[in-house]
Amino acid sequence: MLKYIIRRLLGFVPTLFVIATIVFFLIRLAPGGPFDADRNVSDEVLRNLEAYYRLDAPLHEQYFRYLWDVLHGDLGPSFEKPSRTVSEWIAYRFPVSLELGLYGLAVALVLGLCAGITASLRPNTLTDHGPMTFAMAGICIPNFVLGPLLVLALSIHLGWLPVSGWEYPEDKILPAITLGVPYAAYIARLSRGGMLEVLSQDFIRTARAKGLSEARVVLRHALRGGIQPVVAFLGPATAGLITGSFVVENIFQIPGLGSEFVGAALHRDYTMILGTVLFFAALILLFNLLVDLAQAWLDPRVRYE
Amino acid sequence: MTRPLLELRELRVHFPVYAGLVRRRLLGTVRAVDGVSLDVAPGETVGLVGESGCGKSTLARAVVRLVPCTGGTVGFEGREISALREPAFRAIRPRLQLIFQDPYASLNPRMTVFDALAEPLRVHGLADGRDVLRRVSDLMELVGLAPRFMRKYPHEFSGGQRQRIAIARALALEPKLVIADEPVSALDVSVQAQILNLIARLREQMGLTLLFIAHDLSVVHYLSHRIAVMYLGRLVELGPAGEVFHRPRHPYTRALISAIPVPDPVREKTRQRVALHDEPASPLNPPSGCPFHPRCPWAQPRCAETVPPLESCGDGHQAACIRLDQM
Amino acid sequence: MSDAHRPEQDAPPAAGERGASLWRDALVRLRRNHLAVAGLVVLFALLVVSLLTPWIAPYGYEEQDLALGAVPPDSAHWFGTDLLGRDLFTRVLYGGRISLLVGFAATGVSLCVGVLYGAFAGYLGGRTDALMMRFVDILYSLPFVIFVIILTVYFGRNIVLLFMAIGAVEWLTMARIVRGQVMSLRQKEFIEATTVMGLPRRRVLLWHLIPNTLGPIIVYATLTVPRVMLMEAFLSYLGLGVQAPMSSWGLLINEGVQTMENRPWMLIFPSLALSITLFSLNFLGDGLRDALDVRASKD
Amino acid sequence: MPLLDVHELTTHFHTREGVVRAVNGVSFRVEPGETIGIVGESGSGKTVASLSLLGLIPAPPGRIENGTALFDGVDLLACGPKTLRSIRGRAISMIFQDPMTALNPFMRVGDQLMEPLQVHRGLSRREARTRAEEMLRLVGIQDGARNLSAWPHEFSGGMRQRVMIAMALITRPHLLIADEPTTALDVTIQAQILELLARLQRELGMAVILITHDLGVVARVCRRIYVMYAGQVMESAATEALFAQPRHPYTEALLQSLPSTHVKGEPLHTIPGLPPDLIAPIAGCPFAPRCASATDRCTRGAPTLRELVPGRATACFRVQDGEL
Repeated sequence: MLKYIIRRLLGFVPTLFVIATIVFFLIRLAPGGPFDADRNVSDEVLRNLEAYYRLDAPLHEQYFRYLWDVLHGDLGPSFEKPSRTVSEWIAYRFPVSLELGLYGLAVALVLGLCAGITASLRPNTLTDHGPMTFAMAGICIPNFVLGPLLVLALSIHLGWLPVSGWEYPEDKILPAITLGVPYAAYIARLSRGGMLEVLSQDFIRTARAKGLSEARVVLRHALRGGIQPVVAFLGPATAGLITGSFVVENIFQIPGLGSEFVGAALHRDYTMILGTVLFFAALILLFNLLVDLAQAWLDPRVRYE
Repeated sequence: MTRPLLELRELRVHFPVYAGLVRRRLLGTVRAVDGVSLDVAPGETVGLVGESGCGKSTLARAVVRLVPCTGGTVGFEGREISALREPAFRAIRPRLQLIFQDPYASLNPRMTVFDALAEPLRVHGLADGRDVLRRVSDLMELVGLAPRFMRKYPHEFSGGQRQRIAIARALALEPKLVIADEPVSALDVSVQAQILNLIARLREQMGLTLLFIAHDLSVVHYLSHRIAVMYLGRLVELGPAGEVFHRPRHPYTRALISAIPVPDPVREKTRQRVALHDEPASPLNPPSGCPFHPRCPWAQPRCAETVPPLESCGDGHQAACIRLDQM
Repeated sequence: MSDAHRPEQDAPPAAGERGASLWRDALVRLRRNHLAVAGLVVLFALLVVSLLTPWIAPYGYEEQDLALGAVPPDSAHWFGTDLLGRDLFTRVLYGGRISLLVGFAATGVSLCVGVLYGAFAGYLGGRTDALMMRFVDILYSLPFVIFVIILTVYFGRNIVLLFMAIGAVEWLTMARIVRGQVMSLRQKEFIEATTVMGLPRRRVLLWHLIPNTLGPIIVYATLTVPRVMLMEAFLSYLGLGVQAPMSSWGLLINEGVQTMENRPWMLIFPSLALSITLFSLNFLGDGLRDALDVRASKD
Repeated sequence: MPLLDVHELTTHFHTREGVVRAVNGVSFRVEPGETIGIVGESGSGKTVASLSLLGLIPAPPGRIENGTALFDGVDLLACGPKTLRSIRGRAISMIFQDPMTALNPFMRVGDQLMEPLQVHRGLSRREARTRAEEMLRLVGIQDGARNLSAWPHEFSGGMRQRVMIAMALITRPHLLIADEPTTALDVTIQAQILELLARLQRELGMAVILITHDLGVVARVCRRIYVMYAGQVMESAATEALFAQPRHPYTEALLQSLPSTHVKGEPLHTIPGLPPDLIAPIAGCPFAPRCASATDRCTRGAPTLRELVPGRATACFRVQDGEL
């Protein structure tokens, strides 16, 4: 097991290398540069800036330098916001995104699993169609519509919750719901499908033939297999929750890493883009590893040795 | 004595087994077929029996090259075909056909019966134009299906009917040798009898040579001239059908025959049975010496030492047991 | 009862001489699914409306009436007007053209790339397949949203091009599905039978493999369209997609959000249009999945 | 008094394509401690009948339309789900055809084995564990402690079927329903499992219903046999009598189509045609279209199972009237 984990961790290195390469050349070959916006900069200042950020060297040299720095854990300085290095920006902004993502995940899991499992117990009845209609709505209403609607209803009209901010516990309720609902919808559908599949299998009939109560059949015999699709989905979902929170951060004015990244992309902040991409990619790899381990733990037939 | 149509010499099919997801690592080798020599004369039907995992299906697949052989040779119509490259082999394929076990999986679900039967005819230039329609009708008649149903799809037929279609498809190419890989084991008893009769009839009508594979010895006995018994990748007994069925020499064959429940309660309740303990070893890790010795009621310590070769015990009957003289 | 020499001629259990293919069966099943049929009807109507937009839109899409400003829906402006006095109904119609175009263009590209890549990898197998799939794995760990944002840097000016580019990176799941299908088909006896019959490879690929992978491909494509449309709306919402004065549903929603307290119609109508389209596509996709009996594939 | 008395059991499936009449008025009896066999080809309704008894058919679409099944004074078809649960796995156990799918792949063998004891007898884990180990030894699996913590996928098919048997018998039920218990196994393993079932049946003194398509298997193990076709019982008789002289054309044809009962070189007897489609209602005898002895009357009215002599019944007009 440990050997497997170490092997997987080592496998991250080439993957990240390929990603760094793709993204490096992609953004460097894109039209525009980091200092285009500042029209009043004189040529001399521009040259100095470029020299300072080593932008005057040939591209391949910059590439190898960058890799060298990354290998030493240095993601470089930020062009746009020189007050901190990229690493420092990530360390400063990411905890907020992480926190938001985890709340969103909690909402998604609790809502999604409850709805999906309830629906699977009596397929094609009201208790199935009800939650599943909500799930479909959750998938079809984008969160940049849902968020404002929630704000409109709960904050502006009823005044129960704050409109925006990220300080007090009550600030965090609406963003977590807005972020979590689409994922809850997916999880509901996946867990319903997974449970239906497991419940139709022979070993469930065996369990019933043993005279077990329905609750025991569902909880002890079906659940473990039924939530497999959800677990498989958790890798991409967690990554999406933590990296894809731009919209929610935007709506509720939350100082997370997502909005930082969009700004960096607009301003061609090369190091910032690369740094966040690498960081997010590493996170995704890590989550996928965790998901694989969870699947192995849930399903004894999956073996890694 | 005519030259055999099919000659297998020390045929071996070994599969490497890998483990690990990231870096694949060789775990071991499955010796699915481990040195089988067998001849099938023109017009003869040889039955090949054995339990699941003994390698009988792999052997069939190796002969028609669905899996590569890792050792030994296959001779067909007097020439060695195992060394041929694929384009040259393709010219032989029409004469060497395989009927699959599962009639539900062996027909393309999106092609009508007509398409399925016309395809091999057209591809190999055996018929064209209006001729195709006539040939397809003939083939359907031949296997006992009404030609007016040729525009139907496989899922609209029953299991037995699908197996008829599959047989017709194999016969469309006018093969010399047909290998039937458990053609009736997925079917019900009453349907099984229909298909067995059909195969027997076609064999006479078309002068087919047949390698008939099954796990049911009574089915094999009914159809075959000679029977070969396989255990863990090796032949353990080979001989005339009646001899093998009524006077088995190898302990495994004896056990196999005595394990078949006979639909005759009087005989069932009185006859002696060879009880085997345990289950077959894994072909990934076969036992030393005679592959059957861990389950054999007559085993001696020396059975674990050497692999016994097939030895003659009269009248073309051979068995691979070091205690053959005492059996 | 011995009949060895008289071939018996059985009728198949389902009588009738002309067969019903699996496609026909699927169509019958789909027609029983009312939600899917409704989705199909709505989509068809949307398609017709977007094609005819220049003729049926009551106003020009850039036609401003600054004096009027933003008014709620009335008989002259069914969906109301925006801050510049532009007719919202007209804007939603034109926005729909862009959103649908983008959705189908990107899906088309992703379909081509994904099917070819997946079929190739699955058919070749072995080392090539392992290498090709390793590359897919690597791209999978690239945060997709981020990748798309980088693409906007390139193609920000041309929305259709941008979405063809998005299609070109959104093929990963499609490739995996197709590869999985091809791999499992190769194990099937009817594909092995083509080898035994000595059929040429091209024929096997065209007549046996591809027709049998079509079901999952259709289903997945139907579900890709709404995802891409959502992605467009999301980019437009961030200000990275369609540029004014062009409109798309995402852009209109963005404008609506900014004034939702006082002019809720500006948020509600474009959101409704987008959501109804997404509903229709998803219901149709679900219906097809059931009708074609495709195993649930995760995305 | 019989242990189980099933009368006129009728189970239909209400599907979109129509009503599938899987079981149509099946009656049979099991005396304490005896082994009966239910034989039939696929689609004959033998499995649905046994699942109906324990309330295990998927509902919807399945529905028990009619019938009674008295077991120990309780009507299994009419009692509530709670009563049925207390009978399942305690007084009546069941084993299934495919040992590869019948065990829960997500639970250790021991946990599954101990479950009936914990649920029905309220034993503690430790007591249950000891009993489970004993039970494994009884079905011929040594090294109980290690095997209890193994996963099902680590076992071969034969071993899994042994585990299934241990699990079914761990509560010492009065009746075991074995639904094609050896169909998925090789013959040598089948022989072992049948031997094991026969031994346990003697030792534990339970009754067994053996459901199979294999006439050889019933000949070996059962005292009485019911032959099913198209959801009905066609013939019932003591084993020896049935094989010595079948009294229904279907049974006769079935026996004759076996390769093992046949003279080599002659064509096998076959039953022409196909089993009936159970969705379309059948007017007369369901076997009539395939029957060589059928007359007009056979397609007009449906024969019922009638006793010829005590313990011997057939559902054929012509046999009942002494014409055959």
